[in-house]
Amino acid sequence: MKRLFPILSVITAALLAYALYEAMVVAPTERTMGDVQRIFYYHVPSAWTAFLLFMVNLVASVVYLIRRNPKADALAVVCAEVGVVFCTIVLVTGPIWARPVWGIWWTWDVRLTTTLVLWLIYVSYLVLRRFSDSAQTPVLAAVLAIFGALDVPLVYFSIWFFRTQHPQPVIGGGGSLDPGMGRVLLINWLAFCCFAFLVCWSRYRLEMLQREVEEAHAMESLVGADGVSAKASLPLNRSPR
Amino acid sequence: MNSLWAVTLATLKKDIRLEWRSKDALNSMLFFSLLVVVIFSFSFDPTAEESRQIAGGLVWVGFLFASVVALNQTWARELRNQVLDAYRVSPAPPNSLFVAKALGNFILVSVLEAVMAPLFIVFYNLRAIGPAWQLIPIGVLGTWALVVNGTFFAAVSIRTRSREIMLPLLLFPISIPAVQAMVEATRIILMGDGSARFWIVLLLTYDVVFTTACLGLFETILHAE
Amino acid sequence: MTNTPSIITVSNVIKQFGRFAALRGVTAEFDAGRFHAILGDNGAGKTTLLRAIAGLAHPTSGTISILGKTPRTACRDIGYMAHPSLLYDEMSGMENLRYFAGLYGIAGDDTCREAIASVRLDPTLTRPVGQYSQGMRQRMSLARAILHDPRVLLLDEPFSNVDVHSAREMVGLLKTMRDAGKTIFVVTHQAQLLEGVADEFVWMQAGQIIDRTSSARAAGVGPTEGVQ
Amino acid sequence: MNSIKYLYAAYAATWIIHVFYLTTLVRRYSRLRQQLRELGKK
Repeated sequence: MKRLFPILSVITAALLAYALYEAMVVAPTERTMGDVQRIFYYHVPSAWTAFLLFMVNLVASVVYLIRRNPKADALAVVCAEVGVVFCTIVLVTGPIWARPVWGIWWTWDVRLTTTLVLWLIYVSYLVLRRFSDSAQTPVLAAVLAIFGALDVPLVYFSIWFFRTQHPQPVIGGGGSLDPGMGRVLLINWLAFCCFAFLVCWSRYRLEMLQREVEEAHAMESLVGADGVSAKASLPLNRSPR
Repeated sequence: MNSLWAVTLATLKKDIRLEWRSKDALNSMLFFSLLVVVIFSFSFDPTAEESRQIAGGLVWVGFLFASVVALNQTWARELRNQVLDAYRVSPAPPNSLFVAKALGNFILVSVLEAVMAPLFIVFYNLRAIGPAWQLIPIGVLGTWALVVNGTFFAAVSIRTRSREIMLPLLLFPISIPAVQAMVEATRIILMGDGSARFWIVLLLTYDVVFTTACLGLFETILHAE
Repeated sequence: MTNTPSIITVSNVIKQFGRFAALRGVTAEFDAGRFHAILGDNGAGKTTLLRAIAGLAHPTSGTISILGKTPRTACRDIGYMAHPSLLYDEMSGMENLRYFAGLYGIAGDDTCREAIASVRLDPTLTRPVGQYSQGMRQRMSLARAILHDPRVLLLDEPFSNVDVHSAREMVGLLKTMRDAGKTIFVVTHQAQLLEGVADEFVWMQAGQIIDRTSSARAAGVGPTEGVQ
Repeated sequence: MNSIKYLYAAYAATWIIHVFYLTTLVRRYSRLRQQLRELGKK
């Protein structure tokens, strides 16, 4: 396991570099939008990765509620946090793309807006995790994750219908992708998925370390204050973890 | 099933009686909503034709803010003297507590809307061009949409630090589609601008989905400790 | 009086709140029909242990069984009284009990009236509970806890903030209930009040049970009584 | 077209956000290590 991490890091770095080369050089230039369309190769894979991470978060949350396995909860936190990072990138690169192409920073496009709502939901998820008392946090957060997941399709439909009533500039989509573009997109997605996996792995280890420290603190906290008797009996009853 | 309804009714009756004796939630909410209406009419010129366009939004955002005040009060009563623990150690079904609280809030927020709506109508000189009767199902479904998740997330936020501020932080993102549906439906009817059917169906779906989710998960929340 | 050995079994219970563990591996068996006093300093984990037995707090790890059931499924056998009254201040005693009786599926006022009378209060009092004296409120709270005639009674600090007379009256009530066959747990830091009444004194420190004695004075380790 | 600078801006923004996040992870990690060392000393 320990050896795997650096190997994977090297592979991911190479993959990211290659994907960047593909996106900048190999991919054909889009006719109407020009080079700026290449943002697509970062914007879209980031979005897909974020959605994937949120999906894993949902599954982990459900598993946690059923099994009460702390590892599932740790996985849920990790995916939510890294997902929010990728989601932020989507929301930042989206307007940077929209500005030169349509002359506006933001458009209430279905996908972009759904992503925004998703981002809001998961930010509130992270806020909840921060502000609740630790013993109950995992349960509350898992429940919120389920509510968020139920909300997303409703958000999508409401914005989709809203858009059909209020015509606005149409973003991307439509028409078929140039096969060259599709290939580059997939390569980039693969690269970003590997990258996300690495980040999640590190974050997961960090989470586990943090829990270890908390547990050590908890088991230690009263010993210093209360003197000998508690200390003497501590090793006998200490949990085997 | 029998005890489910018995406990729900008893809890609802108890809540109404307590509210009637203290009236703290009702009074603070009524005054708060009056302030919302007045401030909105200062901020958005009520005489302009454009304010008709956004009136639907104003009404519902006003209700949303006012109901957050109410929802924060819901569980405050149960936390005083830790009475909630007495419920939690009893064999009474958790969902009875949830349904009673949600119904109680529904009544409270409806009263509030009944007071606020005429003020909006007066200040903004509103009249419906579309079928006005449809505002009733929109009002009922929309209020339930706010209240059902509001009651649930108020129960979540009492388990956090700084609980008063947590409720809107959790509730608003989830409520976005419901709020959009209420606002659009109301706007369509006020402007006489086509059919509000899609939005009413969306609201209904939202209500069904989240009522089910709340009933399914409330026990988990109540006993999360 | 049936004396089944160990009505409650607590095994290796840990309750962690973030960087703080209120219980750090508690293992104990408690006999039925006895009066247990749980003693210890503030923060020793007494209240958390009681809440865990009542099913209000889930242990981070470890198990608790009451009559072979989990605390949640055994809830009809448990009466719980906390330091706060667990009553609605705005309602009268009878109104309160009527509501809580409903939660246990008990209909009719007779049970409530009996419960109030058994703690020597007047069922016809119409004053809201918020205007009771502390001693009266504690007794009304006890009436709520024994409403459904539980076999196990868990009480958290029932004597704090009340005058000595009320405290002694409360002890007397609990003694009668123990003699009627109930198993009683009292968390307190006023051990001297229970000397000669409680059958067992359980000493807690730093989230663990450090000693179990039959007299409050015989405690070798543990805090001096009545510190806080 | 001058829009190429938007392309660079977007790519740069992506990596700035990633690097920023990774930095916070590293900082959190070193803080935990520190605490673990202090715990070990006790």
